[in-house]
Amino acid sequence: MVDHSSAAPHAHQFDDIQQQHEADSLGMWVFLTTEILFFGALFLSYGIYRHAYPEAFAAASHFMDVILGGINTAVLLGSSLTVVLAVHAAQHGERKRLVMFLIFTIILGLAFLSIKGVEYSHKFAEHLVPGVDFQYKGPQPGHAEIYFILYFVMTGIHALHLLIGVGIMTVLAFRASKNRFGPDYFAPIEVSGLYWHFVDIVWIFLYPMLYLIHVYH
Amino acid sequence: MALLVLTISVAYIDLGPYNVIIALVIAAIKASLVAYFFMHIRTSSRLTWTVAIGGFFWLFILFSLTFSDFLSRPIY
Amino acid sequence: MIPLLSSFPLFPVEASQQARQVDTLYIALVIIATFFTAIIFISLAFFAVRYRKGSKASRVLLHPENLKLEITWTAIPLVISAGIFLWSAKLYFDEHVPPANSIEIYVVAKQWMWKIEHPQGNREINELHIPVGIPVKLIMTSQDVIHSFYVPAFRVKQDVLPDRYTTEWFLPTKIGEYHLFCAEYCGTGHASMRGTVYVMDPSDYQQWLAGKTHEVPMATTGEELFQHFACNTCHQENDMGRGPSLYGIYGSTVHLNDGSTVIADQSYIRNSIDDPGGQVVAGYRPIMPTFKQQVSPDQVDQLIEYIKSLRPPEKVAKGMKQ
Amino acid sequence: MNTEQTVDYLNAGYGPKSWLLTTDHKRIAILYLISITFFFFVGGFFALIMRLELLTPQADVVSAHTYNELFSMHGITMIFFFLVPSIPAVLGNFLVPLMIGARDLAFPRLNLLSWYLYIFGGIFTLVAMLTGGIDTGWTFYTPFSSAYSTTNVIPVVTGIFILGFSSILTGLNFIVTIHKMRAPGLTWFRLPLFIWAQYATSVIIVLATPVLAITLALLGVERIFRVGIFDPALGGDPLLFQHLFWFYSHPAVYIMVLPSMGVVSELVTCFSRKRIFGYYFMAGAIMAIAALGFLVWGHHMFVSGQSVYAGMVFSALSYFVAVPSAVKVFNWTATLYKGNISFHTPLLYAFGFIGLFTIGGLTGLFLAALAVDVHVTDTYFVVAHFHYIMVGGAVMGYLGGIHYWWPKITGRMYNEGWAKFSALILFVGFNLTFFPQFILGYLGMPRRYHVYPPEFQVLNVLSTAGATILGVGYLIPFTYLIWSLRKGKQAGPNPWNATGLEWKTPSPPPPHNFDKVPIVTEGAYAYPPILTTEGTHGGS
Repeated sequence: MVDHSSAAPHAHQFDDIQQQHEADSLGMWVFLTTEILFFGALFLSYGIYRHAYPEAFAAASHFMDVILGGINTAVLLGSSLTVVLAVHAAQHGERKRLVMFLIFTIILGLAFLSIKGVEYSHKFAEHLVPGVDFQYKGPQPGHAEIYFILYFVMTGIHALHLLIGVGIMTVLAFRASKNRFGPDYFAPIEVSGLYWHFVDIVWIFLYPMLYLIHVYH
Repeated sequence: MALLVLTISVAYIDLGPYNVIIALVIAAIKASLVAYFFMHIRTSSRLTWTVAIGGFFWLFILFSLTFSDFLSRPIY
Repeated sequence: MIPLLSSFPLFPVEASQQARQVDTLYIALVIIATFFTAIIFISLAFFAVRYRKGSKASRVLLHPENLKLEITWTAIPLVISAGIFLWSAKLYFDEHVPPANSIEIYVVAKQWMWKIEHPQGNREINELHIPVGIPVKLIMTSQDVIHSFYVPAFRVKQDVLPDRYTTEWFLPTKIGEYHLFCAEYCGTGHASMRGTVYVMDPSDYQQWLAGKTHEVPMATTGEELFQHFACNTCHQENDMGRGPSLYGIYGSTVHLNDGSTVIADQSYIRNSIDDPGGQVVAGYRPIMPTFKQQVSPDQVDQLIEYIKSLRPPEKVAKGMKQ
Repeated sequence: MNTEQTVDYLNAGYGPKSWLLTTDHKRIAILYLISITFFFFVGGFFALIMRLELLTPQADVVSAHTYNELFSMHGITMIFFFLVPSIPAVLGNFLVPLMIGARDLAFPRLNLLSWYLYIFGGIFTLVAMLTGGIDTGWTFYTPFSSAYSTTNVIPVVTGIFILGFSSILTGLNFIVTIHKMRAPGLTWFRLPLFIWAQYATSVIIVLATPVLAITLALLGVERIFRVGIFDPALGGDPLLFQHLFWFYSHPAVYIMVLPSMGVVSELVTCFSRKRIFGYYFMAGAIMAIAALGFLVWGHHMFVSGQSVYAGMVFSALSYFVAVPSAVKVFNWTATLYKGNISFHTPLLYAFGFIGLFTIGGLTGLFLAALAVDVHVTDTYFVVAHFHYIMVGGAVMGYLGGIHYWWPKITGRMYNEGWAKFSALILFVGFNLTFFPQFILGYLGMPRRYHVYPPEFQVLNVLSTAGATILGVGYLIPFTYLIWSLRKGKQAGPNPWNATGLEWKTPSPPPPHNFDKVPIVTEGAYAYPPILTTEGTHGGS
């Protein structure tokens, strides 16, 4: 990620730390717009096929675990909160709280990934993995298969993003414990926080679209 | 803020059954809240607003023009 | 001069109604393009000479920016563009509305050949025989990848997609032999996926159709298939079967289970064979199995031609629904 | 002379490490210059074999399959590894910080990473193409690419995926740099149009590239797991692929040509010694092209089976893109009016650009006209059209820019006589290569054909003859530019007497660009007024 901390107060190309901070923040926002389009194309594919095969999608979504998905939503929202608190702590130079909240975030991130792993293993057990082992008993198996492909691709890429997020948070926590951040220099935390929130937002959309289709049918 | 999150998640599961539009609207509201408060859009510069909205606007372009094909296709 | 020109053409033959219309638009565009290119090139050359370094031309300039000029040269292209758009859109739309009296011919594309079947049962490969002066509608599908049915002399082209029907129509106006090309890249043999379109005098065409004596009309083959796959056990003449009657269904509006309606055209029939659960007729249960693996694209075409031939026995029977 | 003593970016460090680990935007630009030149000649080599094959109607040089691989490799190499990075990654990297008075880009390490991604993706793709081939065309249409092609589709797509990140990082870097690091006094409307063009290009890159990335990823998933995302046999829709693909690939045309437009604006003003005519309209047109360019992708799909109504919408929108392009051409021409024009090589390239882009742009109207497009799409008409835009436009602009800023980059002048000669050769060779293809296209010769009916031969021979001239034409600048590195005259900080911050620092510039942060007090192209009827020219 955008990461320019060094012993120097600000990198040579900038006039001052303020300019550097603004640049880091803008850089992350621009990066997030590319992410919007990246996931957006997936959501579009989902929308097109859901529009084409509504019944198959609804039927296939019966195989989703609404409870686990719901727990995961809560976990991620909680992790967003701990990130906010971490940024807040960094801004105020509270090193211990900063490290603590970063570690909370990491734990919640890992919790999400573990639950996701459990869900994936269920899908394998139920032979619902397209291209690997797909035996679907419901109507229109071909169209349901598209649903499961999109499910795996979308949640898989999302999980990959989260994994990267956990990696970044780990590095940040390590460096925070070495007291690298302070009220003047916390851009890496804030910027990584933006990324984390974005990953959270993606899930906020994924959950109803993938898990909650069938409820109203 | 924790309460806020909690209420929304609960409300969301309750309302989910109604239909896809409500589900998406709620997701959008929730996402906006995350963006607005957690991501500090609230206190950000106009530039940040522009960048964030720009991303979604382009997504809207992608969606609307692609669907313009798929929705009008059977009429041939 | 003349033999040279014929072996070295600069303009394609016009052999259909569309060709004439497209060419008119094309020539209008050439004139517009030449005009603007000339303006730019001449002013570039003129300014380059007149205002070359050291020339004595006056450089007194009143306004470095000129809003009126900017608006003018924004507006002029806009107006011209709008005109071209309307003209071309009209033609494009017409190209997608085949006349009701068109002959319907089925095309199945595969790597790397064109298989064509006439309703009378005549089949040909990489050749298409059609009469002059009568609109022809092609109902096309592909067995593998995307192809494109392109006859330059007719100025028509349409991609041919797998598992879907696209159509293309033209009104041939000139007897002759014309190139048929595959215009969408389709793999190793793409460049050899070519053929010839023979536009014939209608009487010659009739003779050609009759000349191949052993041909069985598509509808007849379709009827045999209909019985072979036992479609007739459920789709009976009246609505007493487990499936809806298909008599008179072609071209009619069908009400579906989910409340929507659909026109029963070739695409609908094809979808119902491939994916019967997708669009179920109101009042019927989704019990039909898919025939996707059993029925080839050619056979689907023959079934369609058969279903097309089924006229409603009595008008009354049609409105009945369970 | 005195450059011997001063430290510039070239002599600031020696040895491979000082280059491969550099974060200096100017050195990274040089790394890009070398790598894209390599890919340009690789892509050009593929093209020459193709043109050779097309000399006769039969297949006599290569087999059908090899030919299909050649045009695929030509397209992929030229578009992804030459045209898209060309001006942004070389000239943009070098000049954006210099022109806005910054010490470097906002994220220098990201910039280096972007080059590594580029070179890694490039070599990966090249190796994949040369070992297992690729025969899908650069468009990768499904289901051919996902279910039928037996070539190295997955590795090639992976290479392009990696390259996408390189593009995105460059774009992101430029956007942030231009927003946050302009010198004091350098307001948006004082920026040179080159910067506007880089900015617009970056916006396109950042918004469009991710869609290509995910589309190629989905294609890979479909191919590896044999599942249907775009394959109709498995319930997918190939048109969705085309929509997603062109959502990137149409704006990509503007990624290639907008930077050239920026370059041409610099050249025309410098050599006519005038402010650009209609600066605000020019800047506005750049942004308008960038934005409207996203609304028109469906015009690649008029015969694809897309809905007729959607086709009409896309056609109508396409004409709106034509308007700002026309405005730009008019304004460049008007800039010459009452100028004081000196014909140095860069200006010849700028003239070449304006002329060829005009033809390319106007033939774009033909393609946007639905019914005409039905006839000429997927024929040589399209091939000619986009080569006029991409080679006649983008490459001419790129070469013009290279010639214009060469003294800044290297500190040396090239041989003007040879340079003018090669510009002329390129112009002639280009037109001879591609103009006959318009006629071929209207006659109906489909693209991607290695064998063709005999009546198309004469025009094909002309085209091949032109391609030979063009090939030689590209070797000449390559030679004299390298020669100039050792033997060229010292250029001095401002050999063209141009305005712009990049000329206010020595050539080659010192590692941190400016000894003192410049303060800007006037708009771009503030050339002194040219004196009146006496004809005495008012160069400073």
